[in-house]
Amino acid sequence: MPFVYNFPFFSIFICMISGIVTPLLKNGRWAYRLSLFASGAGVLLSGVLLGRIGPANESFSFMMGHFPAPWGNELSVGPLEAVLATAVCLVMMMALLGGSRDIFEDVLPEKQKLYFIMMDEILAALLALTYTNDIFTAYVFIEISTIAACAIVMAKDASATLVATMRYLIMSLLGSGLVLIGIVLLYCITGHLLFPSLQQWVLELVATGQYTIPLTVVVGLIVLGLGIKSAMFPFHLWLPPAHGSATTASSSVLSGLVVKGYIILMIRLFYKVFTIEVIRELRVTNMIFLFGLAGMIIGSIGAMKEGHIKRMLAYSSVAQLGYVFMGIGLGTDIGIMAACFQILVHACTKPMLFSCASALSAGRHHNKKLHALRGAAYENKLAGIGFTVGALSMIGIPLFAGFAAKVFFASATMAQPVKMWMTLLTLALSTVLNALYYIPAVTVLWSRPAEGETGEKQPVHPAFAVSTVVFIAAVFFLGICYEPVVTLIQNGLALL
Amino acid sequence: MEHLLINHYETAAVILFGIGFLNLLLQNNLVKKVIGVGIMDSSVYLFLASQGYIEGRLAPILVGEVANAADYINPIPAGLVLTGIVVSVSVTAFSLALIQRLYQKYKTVNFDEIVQLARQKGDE
Amino acid sequence: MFKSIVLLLPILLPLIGGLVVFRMRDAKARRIAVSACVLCTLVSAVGVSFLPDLSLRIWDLGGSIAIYLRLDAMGRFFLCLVSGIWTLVAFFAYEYMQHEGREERFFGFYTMTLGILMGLGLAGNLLTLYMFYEMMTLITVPLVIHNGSREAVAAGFKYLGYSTFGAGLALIGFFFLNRYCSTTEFSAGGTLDFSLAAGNENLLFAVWLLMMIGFGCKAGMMPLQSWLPTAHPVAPAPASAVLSGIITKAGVLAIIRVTFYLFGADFLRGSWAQTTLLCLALATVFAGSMLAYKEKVFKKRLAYSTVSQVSYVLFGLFLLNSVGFTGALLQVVFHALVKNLLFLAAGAVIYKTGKTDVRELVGIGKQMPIVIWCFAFGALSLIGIPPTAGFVSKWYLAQGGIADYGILGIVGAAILLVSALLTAGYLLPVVTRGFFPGRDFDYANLEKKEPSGYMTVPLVILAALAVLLGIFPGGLIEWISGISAVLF
Amino acid sequence: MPVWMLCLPVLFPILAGAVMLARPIEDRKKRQIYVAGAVIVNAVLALTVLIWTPDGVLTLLRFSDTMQIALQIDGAGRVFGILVSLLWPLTTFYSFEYMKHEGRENKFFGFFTMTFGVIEGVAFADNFLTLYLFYELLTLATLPLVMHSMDGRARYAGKKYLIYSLSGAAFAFIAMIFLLTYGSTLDFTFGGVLDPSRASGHETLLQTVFVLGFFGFGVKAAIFPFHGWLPDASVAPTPVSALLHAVAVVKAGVFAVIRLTYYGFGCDFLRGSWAQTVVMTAAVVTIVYGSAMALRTPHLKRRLAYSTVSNLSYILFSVTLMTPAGLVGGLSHMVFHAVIKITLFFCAGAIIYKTHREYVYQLDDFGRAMPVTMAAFTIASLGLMGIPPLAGFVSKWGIATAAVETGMPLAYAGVAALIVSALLTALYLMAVVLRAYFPAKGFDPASVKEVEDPNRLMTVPLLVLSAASVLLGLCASPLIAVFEQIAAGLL
Repeated sequence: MPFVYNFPFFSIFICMISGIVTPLLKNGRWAYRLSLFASGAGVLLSGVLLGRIGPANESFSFMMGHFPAPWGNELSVGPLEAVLATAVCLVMMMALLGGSRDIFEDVLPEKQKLYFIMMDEILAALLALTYTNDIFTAYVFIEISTIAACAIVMAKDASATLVATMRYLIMSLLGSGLVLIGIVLLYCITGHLLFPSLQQWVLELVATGQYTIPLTVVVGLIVLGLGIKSAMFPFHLWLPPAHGSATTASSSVLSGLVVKGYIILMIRLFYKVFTIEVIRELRVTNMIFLFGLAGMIIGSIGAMKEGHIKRMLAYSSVAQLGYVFMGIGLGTDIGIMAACFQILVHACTKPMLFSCASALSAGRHHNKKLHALRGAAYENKLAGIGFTVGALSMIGIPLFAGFAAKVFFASATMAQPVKMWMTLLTLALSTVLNALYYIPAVTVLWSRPAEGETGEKQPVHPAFAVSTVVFIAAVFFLGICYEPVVTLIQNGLALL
Repeated sequence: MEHLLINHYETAAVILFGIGFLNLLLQNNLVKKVIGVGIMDSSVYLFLASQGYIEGRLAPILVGEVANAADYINPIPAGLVLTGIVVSVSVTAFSLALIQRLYQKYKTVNFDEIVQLARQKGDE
Repeated sequence: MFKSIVLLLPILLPLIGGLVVFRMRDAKARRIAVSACVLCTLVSAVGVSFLPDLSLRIWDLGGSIAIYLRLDAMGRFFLCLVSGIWTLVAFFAYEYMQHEGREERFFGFYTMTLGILMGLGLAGNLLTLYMFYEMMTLITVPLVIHNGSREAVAAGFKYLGYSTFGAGLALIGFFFLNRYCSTTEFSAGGTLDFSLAAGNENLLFAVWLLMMIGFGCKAGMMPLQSWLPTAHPVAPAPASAVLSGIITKAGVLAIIRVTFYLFGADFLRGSWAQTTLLCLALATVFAGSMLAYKEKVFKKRLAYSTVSQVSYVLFGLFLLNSVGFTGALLQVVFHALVKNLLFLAAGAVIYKTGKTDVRELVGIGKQMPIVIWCFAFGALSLIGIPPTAGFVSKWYLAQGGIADYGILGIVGAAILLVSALLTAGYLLPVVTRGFFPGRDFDYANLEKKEPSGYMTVPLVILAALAVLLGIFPGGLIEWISGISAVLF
Repeated sequence: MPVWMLCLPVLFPILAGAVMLARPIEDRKKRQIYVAGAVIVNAVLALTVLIWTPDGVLTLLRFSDTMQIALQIDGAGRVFGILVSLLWPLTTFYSFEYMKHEGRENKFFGFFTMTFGVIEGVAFADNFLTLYLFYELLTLATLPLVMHSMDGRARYAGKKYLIYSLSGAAFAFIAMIFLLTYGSTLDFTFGGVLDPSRASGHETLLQTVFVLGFFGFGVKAAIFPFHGWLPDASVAPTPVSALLHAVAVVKAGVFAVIRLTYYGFGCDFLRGSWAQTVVMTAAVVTIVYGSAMALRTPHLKRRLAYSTVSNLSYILFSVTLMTPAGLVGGLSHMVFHAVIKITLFFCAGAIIYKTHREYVYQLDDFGRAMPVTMAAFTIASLGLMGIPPLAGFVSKWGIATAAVETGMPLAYAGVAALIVSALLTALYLMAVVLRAYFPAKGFDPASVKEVEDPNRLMTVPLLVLSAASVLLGLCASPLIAVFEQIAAGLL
């Protein structure tokens, strides 16, 4: 077995370890550096891995502690996982950089170390969800990420955040409870926990027609559970307060990564356990599709009504997740490819928007009401540009990442006449709606402020500058040179 | 009916799960919500354990030479239950901590009241 | 070719002259200038019409369209008629316009209009005709709204709207003709390309109908006649005189050009479109007289009378035979003379007494005998009492009608007769009560209000012509038959 | 000439404008020199490129084999490009004077210059993706110009403009996706890119999509019922209304429709289909509707805007005839209307600039007060009414003859609509002219005593343009010949 095959495990392990050793560190600063190191290492390892298996287009499964199935616990790695893992680590790192300033302002000094522990755990959990080949491990990491996520929301000790966290927690527990019972039922009817053997049995059951109803129930429970946790319409209500009130880095990580983790898991389950054909058989995709469309619209409308810039962005996340679910709901390889691409796009765009938004509000003593931000872009040009780029990408202007995603979604629907029109029209509508809250926001930011409302000029914070620049680069990269990424995703899906 | 009686473990588990679920959803008192979660989880573990146990098999603890593998019950469900319990414990701990913070702030554990108070305080 | 540059003369002279006149504030100088312009134009027009047929391609607009002048018999006829009457009216206007003010503006447009009319007469193809036709509309609107009162402006817009719409209908026809004619240059007997036209007859008839209604708008034919009674009364007397004496004839000219020089009489004869148009013309004749009869405002009455009289012309034309054609052109001449005469007389009355209502004109004949005598002759001629001019034309029209068109023709003749009676009914009372005010009229405070020579001379000339041409129509008829010879 | 030259006229002004936004120039003189320099240089660049066209395609960005950002100049693009490059400098000079009383000139000229580049991009676009890109950018670049004054009405207008344009673009996007799926390529190909093997069996679907796309791009061309933004957008400073909302933006919409119809779906595919009926009907309705509304609107600029609505549909109607002759008529009216309408707007602007009078009924006796302005206005009006031999007539002639040749009843209806609208045009324009030259009774001349013509920066463009509108009419034939070649697919 080539050494590089260990990297997935290493990347998870490093995060874990750094989380564990963090309490020993002197103060939050060091913890921050350690987490940066961890995520950086993650980027490095997954990058190397990607470089190795991407071109070769191979996939392998890695036995933890070299116990063979069914006792052992496996990771399975392919191009798709590698791409996602790299993206996750990169985004995590950038989110930390972009939000660092606010973290040290918002979080009490004695709590800062703990905050970074949570960040490390989240990264570990996300990587695990991306790599794992064992359904119960998946569950465990779901729970870990749940707790950690709630923790980073409440890290900013404000009344709003606490309430939001409570909501978030309740919904997540609900979700993970459903997932758990689903998993257990699945185990009961198959007697396995590893994806490959599960798939084998599921197919057999389907073939022989036994346990059809339990199987349906299982799929339903798992989809529902994961849906709740990833804010699928109509279970999205917890997201805006949570993402809107948390500290910057948390918001970035939450809407950029955490929600995506569950979706990634869902996709992998669909492919590696239930197989997409069965899912289509069970009509689950149609449900997801409809929820996705609804989410696209409802989210945008919510965002239009929002005067608080971060909550607006949170609502827009709901809409963007709607795109993803819509793609999954198409139930075709190309549709899911589009969904994965959209995951990447949103993961690169939304954190940037969040960090830019709070950087802009910094000059106005952290007042995040839109009307208070008139002309803020002139005080922090980089943030203004970053926000503008993000907005344009979300609207889907050509050259920006969002446009490519839109194109994929649109061309993915061509095969299915019925879904085609629904998708196309909803796409059109939601594009307009997106524009309707992003463009005014941008104009407000760039319009000359009246006398007296101007804030002090902001010094450009290096960490923030780095992250913004990287994100902008990523947005354009995905918008223009998306072809290699897409091929990777397609190969990856094929190999799942 | 027959089935229910035969698989009384499962039946009980399902009933418990229902109770827990409803508690989690409907209770206004946060502590009771958490208790609901607890019930829910443990019902799942009961279910799992009952699945794992097979009449007339040995526990998979090896002393001396290995007997025929078919004589042992599958250890995995037990393992799962243990893991699950750990998870639920941590979750419960976390939630209780959160509730405590809220109580310190608002002097109540009734979620609706808390939300109201938070509204009055206004955002940020 | 070079010789044909002369065709521009009657067009450009008044146009440029008009522009000059705009700047002339001094009344005397202006009169001289205007007279010079108008007379020169008259001379050049008459002179031109002694030349042989000429043609001048001014500008090629690409495609099949060009601005193209051509002198032919019809053109000569129109040129002489217009320029002659225009001159007379100009002289009348000198005095009349004094109480209207903004004279330089009036005379500027007045003179320019003459140029446009010359161009209309010389237009050698449909595009040029249309161009001058539109220009005529635009440039005569100022004459209508001259006094700037609210109703004048309203009337001006009504005039503009109707005319543009009419022209538009004509333009539609233009597009179709451009497709179905070998060329849109006028040539006697029509240029219709029968290989294309075959199978599309009804389309073409419809097109013709449209164009007739369109151009008929200027000639006050139903259903687009209603601008005329609105616009004429509000305009200053000289303006209304030329409007109903000449401008309506511009519509007639256009109709002649399209009907006889593009479609060709033979193609149209006996079509349903022809019947429709004949009926429209007759209806207009009758309705016009009726309305005139009921109308009390003097100039409005005359305007209605125009509506009716010009439709005599149209009736004659739509008969599509040479007799009718002759009658029509005679009617053109006579009506041009007479209607100018009448309007000018009315103008004189208004100018001197300020009375606009017929019922006020009791004893007017005692105050301004010359004017009313002229008016009387005009009236007689318009009614068509031998030996005055009107009789001759009506005679031809009736003949033309009865000759080819059994019932319709007879009905037509009958209607012409009835309307003649109505004409008598609405014109003669003015004369009679003018001269015989009755017993209770106090002759005590009766003072002569005869206008100056500027006004009377043109009136007398016109009256004389109206009578003389009635007595000796021979020359005129010859000329006209010369025109119609090539058409039938 | 090297092919990379193509990107200069597109990128240079965008950069120049961006620089200006980033580093505002406070001194007016310097700014004017800078802007004038940039615009003239770019106009020259553009014209050189347009006249000595380098053959070959310049691919700026390559997404994938089917999707690229690429520039190339073909006949239609050349017409549009030249039109814009000629009108832009004139407008720039005009706005130097005009914008003095609007303020925030850096912002204005920054975006104004950028828009120049974007428009050139629309003209040079080689495929639908590029067209779509610049189409979207056009919306974004012109939005600040519309909202320039930033007061309530301007904001409202801007928002409306945004909604309309973006929804239009969204529909156009759908059309593009279908061309991507059912077409052999996205590159413009005269006669259409549909791949018969793929398209066969989906005719109805594709025609539906064409209708979507037509209305999508038609939004910018203000086709009924998506015309609402244009009259409201006339709150923008006059140079914007003149150049963007009479020429650049709206014509970009028309241009896009031409691309979609003749170079995307292809006439042969559409001719005689129900789709054609639908779009043609829409155009016919708009023709009449626009003029009628113009007649009802007392606000001068709004009136002109409505007149634009109507005239744009002349072009669309002609385009939807889907015959070469139709394309010729459309292109010629595209050019002529541009020249005429920009003149009219400049006059309106001059009046507002000097007197702040915006309503038709305030213009009594302006013929004497502002002779040059009103003279230009009159000439332009005659041109728009279509009095031969002025420009308006030639194009109307072209359109109508094309319509008659098709022999479709609907086309005849269109001709009738043209006539009606001509009548209305006469009324709503003459109303202004007559009032200006023949003040109503009891009007006191004192009220316009100190009104006078604006200075050269404004009058010279006016005179140039009105002269142009006459000359274009007289010397139309060579131009028409070029259009005919384009319509024949030769250029």
